[in-house]
This record gives sequence, C-alpha cells and structure tokens, in this order.
Amino acid sequence: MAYNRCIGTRYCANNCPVKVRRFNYFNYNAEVGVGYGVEAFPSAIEKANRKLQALVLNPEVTVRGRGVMEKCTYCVQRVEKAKIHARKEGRKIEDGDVITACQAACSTNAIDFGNISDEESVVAKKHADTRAYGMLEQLNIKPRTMYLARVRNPHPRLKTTQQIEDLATIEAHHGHGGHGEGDGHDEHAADAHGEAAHNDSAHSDEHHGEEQHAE
Amino acid sequence: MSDTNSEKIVHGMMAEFTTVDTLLSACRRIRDAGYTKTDAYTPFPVHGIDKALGIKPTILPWICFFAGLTGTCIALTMEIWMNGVDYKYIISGKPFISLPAFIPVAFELTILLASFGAFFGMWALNGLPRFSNPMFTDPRFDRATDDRFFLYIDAKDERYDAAGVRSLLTDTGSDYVSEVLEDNTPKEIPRPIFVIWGVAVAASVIPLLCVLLMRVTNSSQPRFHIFMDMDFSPAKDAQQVTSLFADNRAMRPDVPGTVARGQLIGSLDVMTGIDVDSLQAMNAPQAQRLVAAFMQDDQAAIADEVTDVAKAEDDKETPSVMDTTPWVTENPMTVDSELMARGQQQFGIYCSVCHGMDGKGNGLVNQRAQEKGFDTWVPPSNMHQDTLYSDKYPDGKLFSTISNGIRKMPGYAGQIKVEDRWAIVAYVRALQKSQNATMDLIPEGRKEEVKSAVDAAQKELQRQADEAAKAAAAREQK
Amino acid sequence: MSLAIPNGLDNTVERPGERAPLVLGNTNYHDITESVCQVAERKPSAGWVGGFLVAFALLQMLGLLIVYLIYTGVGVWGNRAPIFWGWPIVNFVFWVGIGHAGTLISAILYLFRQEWRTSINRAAEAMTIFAVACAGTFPGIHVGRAWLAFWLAPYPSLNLWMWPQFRSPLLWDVFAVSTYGTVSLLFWYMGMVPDLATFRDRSKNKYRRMIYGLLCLGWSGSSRHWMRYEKAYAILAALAAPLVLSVHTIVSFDFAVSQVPGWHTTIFPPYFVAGAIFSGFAMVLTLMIPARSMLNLEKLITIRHLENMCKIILATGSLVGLAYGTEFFIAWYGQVPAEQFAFINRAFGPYWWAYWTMVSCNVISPQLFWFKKCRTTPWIIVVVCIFVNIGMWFERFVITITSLSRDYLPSAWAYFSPTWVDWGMLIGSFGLFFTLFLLFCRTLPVINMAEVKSSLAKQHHMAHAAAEHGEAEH
Amino acid sequence: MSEHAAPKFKPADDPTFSLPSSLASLQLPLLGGGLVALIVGVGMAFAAESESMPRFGFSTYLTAYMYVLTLALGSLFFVLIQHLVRAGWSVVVRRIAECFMILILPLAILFLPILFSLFFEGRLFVWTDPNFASAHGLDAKMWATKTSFLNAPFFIARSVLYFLIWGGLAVYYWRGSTTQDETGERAATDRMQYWAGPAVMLFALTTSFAAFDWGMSLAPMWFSTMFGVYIFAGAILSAHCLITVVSYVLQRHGAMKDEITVEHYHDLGKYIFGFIVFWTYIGFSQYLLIWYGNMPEETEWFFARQRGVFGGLSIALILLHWLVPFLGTMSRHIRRRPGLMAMWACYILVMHAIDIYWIVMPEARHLVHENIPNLGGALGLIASILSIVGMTALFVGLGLRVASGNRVIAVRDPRLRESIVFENL
Repeated sequence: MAYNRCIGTRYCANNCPVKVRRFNYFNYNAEVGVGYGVEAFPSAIEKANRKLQALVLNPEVTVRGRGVMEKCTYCVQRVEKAKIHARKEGRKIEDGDVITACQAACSTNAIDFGNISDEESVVAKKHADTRAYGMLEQLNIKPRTMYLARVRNPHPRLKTTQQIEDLATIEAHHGHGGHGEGDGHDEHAADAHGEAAHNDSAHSDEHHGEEQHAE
Repeated sequence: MSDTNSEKIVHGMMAEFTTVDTLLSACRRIRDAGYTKTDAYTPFPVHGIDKALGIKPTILPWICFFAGLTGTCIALTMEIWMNGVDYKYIISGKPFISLPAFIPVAFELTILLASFGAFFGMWALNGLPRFSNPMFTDPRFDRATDDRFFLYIDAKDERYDAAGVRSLLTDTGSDYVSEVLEDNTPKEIPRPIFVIWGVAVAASVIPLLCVLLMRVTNSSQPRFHIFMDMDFSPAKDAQQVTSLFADNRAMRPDVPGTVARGQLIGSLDVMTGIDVDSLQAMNAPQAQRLVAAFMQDDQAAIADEVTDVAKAEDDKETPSVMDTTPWVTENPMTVDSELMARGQQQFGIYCSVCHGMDGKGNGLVNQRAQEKGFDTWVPPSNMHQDTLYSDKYPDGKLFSTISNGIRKMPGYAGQIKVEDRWAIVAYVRALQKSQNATMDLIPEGRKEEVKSAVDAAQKELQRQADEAAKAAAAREQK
Repeated sequence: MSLAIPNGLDNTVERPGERAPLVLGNTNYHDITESVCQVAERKPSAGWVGGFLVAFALLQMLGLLIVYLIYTGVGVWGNRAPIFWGWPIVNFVFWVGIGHAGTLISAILYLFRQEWRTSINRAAEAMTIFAVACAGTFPGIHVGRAWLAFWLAPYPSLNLWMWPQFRSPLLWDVFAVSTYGTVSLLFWYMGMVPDLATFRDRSKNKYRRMIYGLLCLGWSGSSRHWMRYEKAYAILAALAAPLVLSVHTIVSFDFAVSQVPGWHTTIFPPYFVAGAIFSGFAMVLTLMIPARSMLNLEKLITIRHLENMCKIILATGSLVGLAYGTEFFIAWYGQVPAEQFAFINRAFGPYWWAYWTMVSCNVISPQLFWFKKCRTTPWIIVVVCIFVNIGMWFERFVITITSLSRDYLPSAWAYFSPTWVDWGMLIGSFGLFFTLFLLFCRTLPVINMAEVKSSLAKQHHMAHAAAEHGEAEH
Repeated sequence: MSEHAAPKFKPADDPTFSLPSSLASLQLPLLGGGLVALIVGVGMAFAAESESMPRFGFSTYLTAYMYVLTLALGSLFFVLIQHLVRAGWSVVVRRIAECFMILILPLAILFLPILFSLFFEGRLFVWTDPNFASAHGLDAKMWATKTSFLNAPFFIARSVLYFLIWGGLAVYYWRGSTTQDETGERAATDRMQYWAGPAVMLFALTTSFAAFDWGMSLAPMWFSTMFGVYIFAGAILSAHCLITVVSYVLQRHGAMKDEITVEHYHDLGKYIFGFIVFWTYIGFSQYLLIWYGNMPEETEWFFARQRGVFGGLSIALILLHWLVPFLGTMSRHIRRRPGLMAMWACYILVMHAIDIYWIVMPEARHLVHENIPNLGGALGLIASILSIVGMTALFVGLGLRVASGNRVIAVRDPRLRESIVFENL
C-alpha cells in the first residue's frame, strides 16, 4: 500500500474479499492546519514547514489525508524498528522483538505476531496447528493471517457424524496446493515480515469441525 | 467580366452537371480524350468515378497499418519497461511482466494510433486544411456541396487549350462552363488575428512558466498547496483539542472496561475490597450494578456503588454498629517485608500529609488547617481509634475507603495502583499494631535487641526527665 | 426523380428482391440539403430555448455539485464500506453503454453495408460523444483525490517517481475510454467535414462562413479527396468496430477480473457489449423520435429506420436476457456457494426490486417488438425505449451495488442508500448530455447529408436498373 | 454506375447450377474412405489409451465429431442470420451453407457413439463414474446437485432436444429454399425471414447448452459462462471458411462460374477476418478473466492446458489461429484473390480442428493434479488425425451427396440478382 500514491479509486477495497480496507471519505483532521482549503493555513506556515521536515525525517509512519485508502500495515514501523535493532546486534529477528499494536492492546493474548519463515517461532507453530485456517482460503488469496478454530467440547454422544468423521481424518494443516502463477506472497514471507495468528475464540467456524477438547 | 479575366491567372476550366450519370459519362469522355490533370467535384462520393477519371488507389491503408504497429510497440515497450523493469511492484500475485494484462492497453493504443494515421493521413494526402481554393471564386460552385456536380480540367494539363476544352465540355452536356480564375480576395491575414494569436500563445505559456518556477525555486517556505494531501502530518498531540469528538479532547480516554497492562490483578474482590460472591448472595442486583459500574471504568460510579452497598446495610431496619457489607477481611496480597516497605513508602507519599507519619491524624495539612482555623475542615481520622481496627473495620473496607474516599477524603484509585493500596492497608495495620505492641509480639531472636532498645529509650527518657526536673528545680531556686 | 417514392408510403414493407426506399417523398438532392440545413439555420423555437434553459440549469447544478464534492470529499455520496463504488460508477457504466450506439451504428452497420444507418448515424455519433463526456465525468471525480487523477496517465510523478500499474483494469479503462472518446470524436468530425462545407457554402453571414469554413478544412468535394476520404472513413470504421467492443469489454473487466461473487463471470464481456448496444439504441430512439418530428425530418428518418433499430433492440435485449439466464444457470451448475448466494441475493435479497425492475424493463418490455405494430408506432417505441433506459441503469445498479453490498463475509454486509448529491449528479449528467445535444442540433448538421444523397443516388440507380430490367423482360 | 460488364442472368436449369460430375463422383470414395479412416482411427485411439490418458478413445471420437458438428452448426447459423438480416449479397453462396446445415440429420446418428459412451462409466464423461466424487474428495451434497443435471437420462433427453431443434430448423430452411428452386415463390422468403428471429434465439440457447454438455462437462467441476460463445465463435468462423473453400472448389470444377464473383470472396474474406478477431476476443476474454481472478476451481482447466505438449499447443493456437491468419487476411488485395482466400480458409479449418482438439483432449487425462495431458504417443497422434480426417471426409461426402440431388445455388431466390451484381464499396 503506497499511501502517497493512492488516489482513492477504492478498487482495492471493492475487491478485497475480506473487506479489511477502509476509506478516508472526508478529511477528518481539517482543523489542525493540515486540512484542505485556506482556513487551515494562515497562521501556520512556519509550523507546517517544520512538520514537513519532521515528516521527511520520520521513517516510520505515513499519515493519510482524505481520499486515501487505509489498511493495516502490520505495524510496519515496529517491524522496521525491530529489524534495525536485530541487525545492530547481528542476529536474526526473534519472537517478541515485534509486538504489534493490536497485540499489545489485546488483554486476552489472542494475537500472535512473528516470523513465519522461522519454524521455531510461535506463529509458525500456530500456523502448523490443525486448528489453523485462513480466511476465505478457497479463493487462493493465500492469506498471511491465520485463525485458530474455536475449541469446543461436545459430549461424544452429541457429536454429529460429520464431526466424528472430521476428527478421525484430522491431519496437519491443509493449505491450497499453490497452483496459481503468483508468488508474491512467498517473497513477502522471505522478507521476515511477520504473520499474525488470531486465536479468535469468538469466531465460530462451523464448517471446519475440528473441535477438540481443550479446556 | 472579360476585362478582369485578362488580368488574372487562369487555373483551368470547369463545367457544371446536374446528374451523376451525365458527370460520369463526361468524365469518361475527357479521360478518353487524354486529359490527365482533371478532377470532379461532387456533393457526395460518386462510385466508379475514380475509374472514370483514372484516379489511383491511395496508400492510406499502409499508413494506418504502420501507425497501428507503432502503437502496439509503444504500448508493449512502455508497459514492460514501466512495470517490468523500472518500477517493479508486487500486486495480486501477478508476474511483473504479465502479457495478458498488457494486451488491453496495447490494443487501445494500436487503435488510437491507427486512427490518427487514418485521420491525419487523410489530411496530409488531401492537402487539408486548405482554405483558399480558386474553385471557390465562382459563386455557382457553392452548389458543389449541395446538388451540383462539377468537372474540372487543369490549365497545367499538356493538352489544355481554352477553346478546345470549352467546346469539349459543352459537348458533354454541361449547361454551364466557365474558367477558373485566381482568387481575388486579399491574401493578407488581418492583423487582429495575429494579435489574438500572439496573446493566446503568450497566455498559454503562463501556467507552464508558473509550474516551472514552482518546481525550480529553492525556498525554505513550503510550496503553495492547493490541496494539502499528505504533505503535513495530521497527527494529534496530547492536550490538543479537536472538534471531532463531543468532549473536544484529541487524546481519547480508554475504551470502557480497559484494564491497563499489568493492572489486572486477581478478581473483582481484590479490585473492590468487597467479597462479591457474598454480596451476590445477599443482594444480587446490587452486585450486578457494582460489576457493571466497574466494567464502565467509571470511578465515580464505582464509588457510588460501593457507598451504596455500604449504606444499604446501614439503612437496614435496625441501624447496627456492625457493618454487614461482606468486606474482604484478609489482605489478598502476600504480606512480607517488601510489601510493608512498599506500603510505608506509599503511605508516606499519599497518606501522611493528612494522617501524619504515625497515622494519628495530625499531618502537615491538618496542622496547617488548624493553624488557619478553617471551619469546614474535618480533621483526618486517627488510625489508632479502635473503630478502625481490623475487627471492626475490615481490610476490604479500609481498601475501599482508600480507593473511593470517605467524607472529605477523596478516592485515591486514580493515583495509587491496586497493589499499592493493599500495601498501604497492610502498613496501616502494622501502624495500628505498633501502638499496642507487647513483647509477646516480638520474634524471639530480636527480643533482646528490642528490650535493649526500649531500655535505652526509657533510660534516655528518664535522663531527659531528670534533666528537666533538675532544670525546673534550678529555676525555682532562682 | 420521377422514380422517387411518394410521401407517406409505408416503407416498412419490403418485397423480397426489391429494396424499400430509405428516403421518402419526392425528394431530390437539394431537398435533402434544405431539410437538414433548415434545422440549424432557422430561428430557435420556443421549445428548443426552453429545453436548453432547463438542460443548462441542470448542467450548472452538476458543476456546483462537483465543486462541492471536490471541496468536501467523496463522502458526500452514499458510498460506504463495503459499497465503495456506488452511483457514480453506475452512472459511468450507464453512460458509457449509451455511448456505444453511435459508433456502432456508424462503424459496424457501415461495415455490414446497412444503408439505413445513413440518416441516423450523425445524431447517434453525437450522442456517443456526449454520452462519453458524461461517462468520463464520473470516474474523474470518483477518485478520492480528483486533483491527482492525472497520475493515471503513464507519467512519472515527480516527487514519487512511480509509474502507473498496467496490471490494473482501471488503467485499461482509462486508456479504453479516452481512446474511445478520441476516436469517436475523429470519426464524428470526419463524417461531418463535407456537411460542414455545405453549411459554409450556404451561409449568408460572414462569420458563420468563416467558422464553418475553418471547421470544414476548406473541403471542396474533389473526387480525389472523396476517394481518400472514403478510404479513411472505411478504415476508421474498421478500427472503431473492434474499439467499440473493446471499450465495454474493458469496462466489464473492471468487474469481472475481481473475485467478487456476481462480478467474476466470463460471460461479462459479450454481455456488457450487448447491453451497451441495447441501451445505446434505446437512447438514440428516445431522442430521435421526438427530434425527427420537431425538426421535420420524417422523410429522412423514416419508420423503417425506427423499425430496424427496434429489431436490434429486440435482439440485444434477448441476448442480455439470455446472459442473465446463463449466469444463473452457471452459478447453480458451478456449485460455488458464494456465487450461488450472490445470484439468489440479487433476485430475492434486499435489492430484489432493482433486479426485477431490470428484468422487466430489459428483457420483458422489448419483447413487444416482436409485433410489427409496436415496432412501427413511434410512441410505443419511445415508451419501451424509456423503460429500456431505466432497466439498463438498474442493470448497472444491480451489478455494482448488490454484489458489493453482500459478498463473502456477512460481517461486512451493508445496505446502500444514495444521498441527495447522488441524485443531483445523476440528474445533472442528463443536463450535460442534453445541453450538448441541443447545441449540436442548432449548430451542426444533424443528418449526414452526403451519405443520404449517396444512398438516394443508389436508390435512383437501382430503380433505374429495375425499370430497365423490367423492360427487358417484357 | 458500375464499371463491370453487365452480368448475365442464366435460366434456372443452367448446367453450371448443379454439382459438377467430377465432384459428384468423389462421393463414394469420400464416404467409404472416410468411414474406414474414422473406424480405424478411433480403433487406434482406443488402443492408444494408457494410464495417463485413460479416456483417449471416446475423446478422439468426440473431437472429430465436435469438429464436423461445429461446421454444420456454423452453416446453420449462417443461413439463419442471412435470412434474419435479409442479406442480399450472400444468396449465391447460401445454398452451400444449406447443404452442410442439413447434415445435422446424419450427424444425429453419428452422435450415437457418444451416447453409447455413457454406458461405460467414466470412459468419456467422468461424471458418469459413480465413484468420481469420492475418488476426488468432492463434497457429496454438492455432487448430488451437480449430477441432478449431469446424469445419463437427462443428458440423453437434452441431446435429443438439441437435435430435434437443430434438425427442425435445418429441415425447415432446407425445404423452404429447395422448394423455392421449383416454385420461385417470393412468399417463401418472407416466411423464412419471419421465423429467422425466433430461430436464432433457439439456436443460441441450444448451442450454448450443447457446448456446456458436450464440451464443458468433460471437466465437470469447471465452469465458464462464456464457453458456449467460444464454441459458437469457432463454429461461425469455420463455417465461413468452409463456404469459401467449397465455393472455390465448385468454381474450379465449373459450377457457378459467373455467379460467385471476386466480390463474394472479398466479403467472405471480410467475415473470416472479422470472426478470427471475434474468436480471439472471446478466447482471450475467457482466459484473461480466469487468469486474473486466479480462483482454483476455474484455473484448473487452463492449468491442464498450460503444461507439456498442450502448453505448446496453447501458444501455437494464439500464434497460428490468431496472429498468422489475422495478418494474412487483413489486406484487401488478398481478400480479393479467390485462390488465396480459399487457401487461408483451408488453413483456418485445420486450425479449428486443433482448437477443438485442444478443448476436448486434455480432459482425457487421468484426473489427478500432477498429471500432464499428452497426445497419446505416435499412435495417439495418428489416431487423432485419422479420426478427424475420416470424419471430415464423411462429412464432405455426405454434403456432396446432398448437393448432387439439388442445385448448388438458390436459383429462384428473389435476391439472387442483387447478389450477383453485388459490389463491395
């Protein structure tokens, strides 16, 4: 997502099957001297200039005005910071180096973030879990974010035949055999960008039927 | 008319016809007569006339073909270079050079350039635009675009001979034959046109110059921005105002129910000081309200609820000295020296200013208030009255008082962390004990030490008392 | 001239082996010139002035709304997540579709040697250009930062040094619509050059003469010029024919390359093209029928012309119906739940009213044209065509909005409601269209005189040949 | 206005209006030889079946069959559309199309082997295999819905319906046209024009569904709304080519020497050029949308055609079915040379056979993800060629048989005169 280049056709948002994108329909920051139109301007040229310089030197965040699409960046600034830190120490990035904002705010530790190309990382292990599934994976969209199916504990006598079958045949996590031409995501993965695993207990996932006793 | 004719250049001879068929037969005749520099002028394309006049086919299709080919090449080169070489951008898992996706633009550019080829090629081959044409001098020629057909033989033709041509044309059945003369309208272009042209050109350059100027100027001032876009950061700082939210605060308070990281300690009992399970059993709605208020993270509401809980008990049929609120009776923290130290520190910071370092209710604030004699001043409680001892005033109630305040005392939940409040409770208990301590409470190992310390203190007191007595005696002697 | 058909004869009946005349009345070349030129030369009628004022007022409204939109932000429309594309895109596709008829009549019917196109192609082409102008307005202002819309051009933005993304269908669209607009303009203008010369030669007024003289490039009617002109016209027609198909195809790609259920279906390109022709012809008829009686052009735009257009409307309407059916069938046959849901939702979901409006207007109403009576009665044609226009607008509404409002994740579903700005812009775009069209009627040749004369000549020639042949047989 | 010599209009019993005897005598060799070649070819195809191409035999037959069927259907559509638009230019060549259109009737009999394949579970259409769903891990409920459409009885019923409709249309237009040869009745033309509209609708519907049934359902989990149009595009293109070739051959043998002029070749050439573009347009759109959407259930079909020898064939189709004939027939000068046009038409007819082969044969592969379809070795290749050639010979022989009993031109069509004098702009 190149925010500076975005002119807001909203095509990406339309076609996003998981509808994660949101759009700045208006300028929500009109009154702080950075808005559109003259009323924002008069007193603040010098200040605005300083802010502009600050923006140039700010490697972390781009800020978006109206007419620009919004998207989760996986806290790219935190990822970058952690990478720089790891490089300084001459080591690879490790679990816990990057704590994304959502992860930090989540009181139930439902979110894990890390490097999926590192097989020892928590996310990689959770991705390999039988309960892991990607949202709308059948569309070949190769999602990086995985969810863990809800754990339920039906009485054996209340299980449906489907559940019994599924439990009998349950194996390692299945993805779609990659037979698309695209390999962009693989490159992303190699980039030590992280991967989130949501342990979303509220997400009821009926068709998976991989319920197991856990509690 | 004849005298003017002699002064002007004769371009050729034209004849007028009224039907297509007569025109065509006339064309064939003059073709067969060997004239080559001929042309016909018709209001619509007449089929077969190119053969009748011997007009050669045009090369226009080739121009179009090559123009179209150029379009394809430009488009593909542009796409491959831009997306495949110069600016590689991963999108929707497609390769950088995705030929299928490049086809539409290539197709459109092919058509566009081929169309330009056809359109402007036609202009070029026909020598258009050509605004001055000797044919136009004859007013009858105006009907060449309406319903008349004209045949023209150019004077440059090798066989041209005015009389012969005139008779040939009259022979073909034309009822009007006339010489085509040089246009006698003035050739100069009117001056105002040049002026307008010049002004227009000059004016059209101005915006370009402005843009250029803005691009090359070095200035510490920001460029003029019609649209601010993302040049300036709209991030808000703390303590700023915004009109976006009803409370005008730019910094948003926590979402209700938020518990800061590391602040979720144990259960609700720990957080309120009330044994919520017992309260649930006694007064379920009350308990639910308390929990709800707590989820809202609204200190005032919690305080109200807690006092309500306490009050509800007080208001019961017989006002009882005994508080029946199910307070937590035991400090949920592990009471050790560390906790004590923490409690002492926190007590020193927050409580001692009113209650005094020893808890007797005579802190600096109180002293000052007494000195000033404020009549609304309610003196802080003395921690050492027996109603505040743990048998009458359970730990939970004390915790609740610290958190939510009592009488003039404000709640300290906002300032002191939960753990620290419990630490204060523990410390206050220690303070209370310290006033009524007996030797039995001292651990064996330290009894001697304490005894000697007490003895030393008593000795010192004795010494001071003696000295004071001596001094008093001495004064009396004087 | 004696062979011309008396005025009022029904030229919708055609005996096999004889071609019915396309120009009625005891007409000669000069009559054609007169009847076409009088439209522009006489004083404007009260009806024209009134119509123009209304249209122009609506155009002003559109302009003001655009200013308001750009000043405030695209949130003034009803577009909300997940319906990121709302009415503006519906209007865009609607107008682009209408913009297909002119070039189609001019190019494809020309290539198929359908001579009846000659009386209607000019006005239809003009409509194409005006419709493309209306269409072009919407994507331009639709983007969040309209002032940066020029970034869509393959131009390296100076501060970012980036290129546009050629793998995006939206960029194809930019190229397709702009190429289409340009080529249609060339085609229209080129067809007009000889007629502009007629205007020039008839002008009494010096300035008129100068302006038309400049516009017609000094056209003289030379046979050499005509020969190259006709070649160029044929080539342009041959280029415009695939172009006109490609434009709506590419518009359909905007939808069909995505994974949105209800959008991603391979029938979209031909189906969009059929729909475009369908709506375009309906619009041409809607305007042409009142225009031909107001401008006294009944002899040139005859019932036969109308009937032929009705037949094309019937054919394309049925094709569109077939495509609706095929979509439903394949959605069921394909057994992809999301796809199935999308189609059931279209027909029976919250937008069922839009869907059934679309079906009844687009598929059912043109079926009236199976009856000759309906094909040859102007007011019935107008009524049906207005229904078709409404239906085609709803088709775009159905495709764009129902698919977006309910796609894969129910958590993201929403219902679209337009704002007053949406309404204003839709109405305002009609203002733009009619302003341009009314100006066109007053200033430019509304009928291709040269071609009509040419077809009259052919009509005479054929009648002549038939007469000779008849004599020979006797 | 014409510079041509005034055309001569010959009487209806002119000898050049019937099939030249040199061609009529080819009937038996073509029929016999074609039948033998077909039987041998299909026999070899069964022999060429292997682990990787288990459905080779019937698929080869289907390829050959679909090839001639599209020719007949294209001819039928040609006739219908000429009536629908009251075309004048095409009258001189319309009878040629009519002769091939009526072959729908014998083709109905040749369809029997395909129906026969339904009795062998999964030997042609894999959905006839009751174990298909479980073997490929498909959802049972979904498969049940699918087989409510794709099952033998319903399939047979639909096939019968298609042939009834096509046969009915073909017979109606054949009768109308040949009767007019005798009576010269103008009203016959009116009647045929009247029914052309509904006939085209019926044709569009049935062809679309026949394409779904006989082409698309070979890969039962794959679907593309455009598929019917794709088959139609190939059919109409090859029908124009067939008409061009046959016109040329007839003229070379003395029939219709003066009636079919260079103008008709020019016009046919324009249509051929146009339909090459149309075929490309449909094929490209179908590919692009599926390629871009990249959804597994759709890409599967192209994926099978992207690897191995079929990958090469796909590229070859783009270059040889589009680019080469596109450039080749672009020029007016080429289109106005009957010999050259006939050559290009032959070439495109070959390409169309490859196109059909490319559609059908990859589905004969063993349906596992890793399996790359192949040509069945030298034996398979020879078998395929023999079958297609044999079937085509049979088809042409039948056409000659039809033509020999009738005139090769609609002599009393009221628009014949217009057609003969017709000139391109």
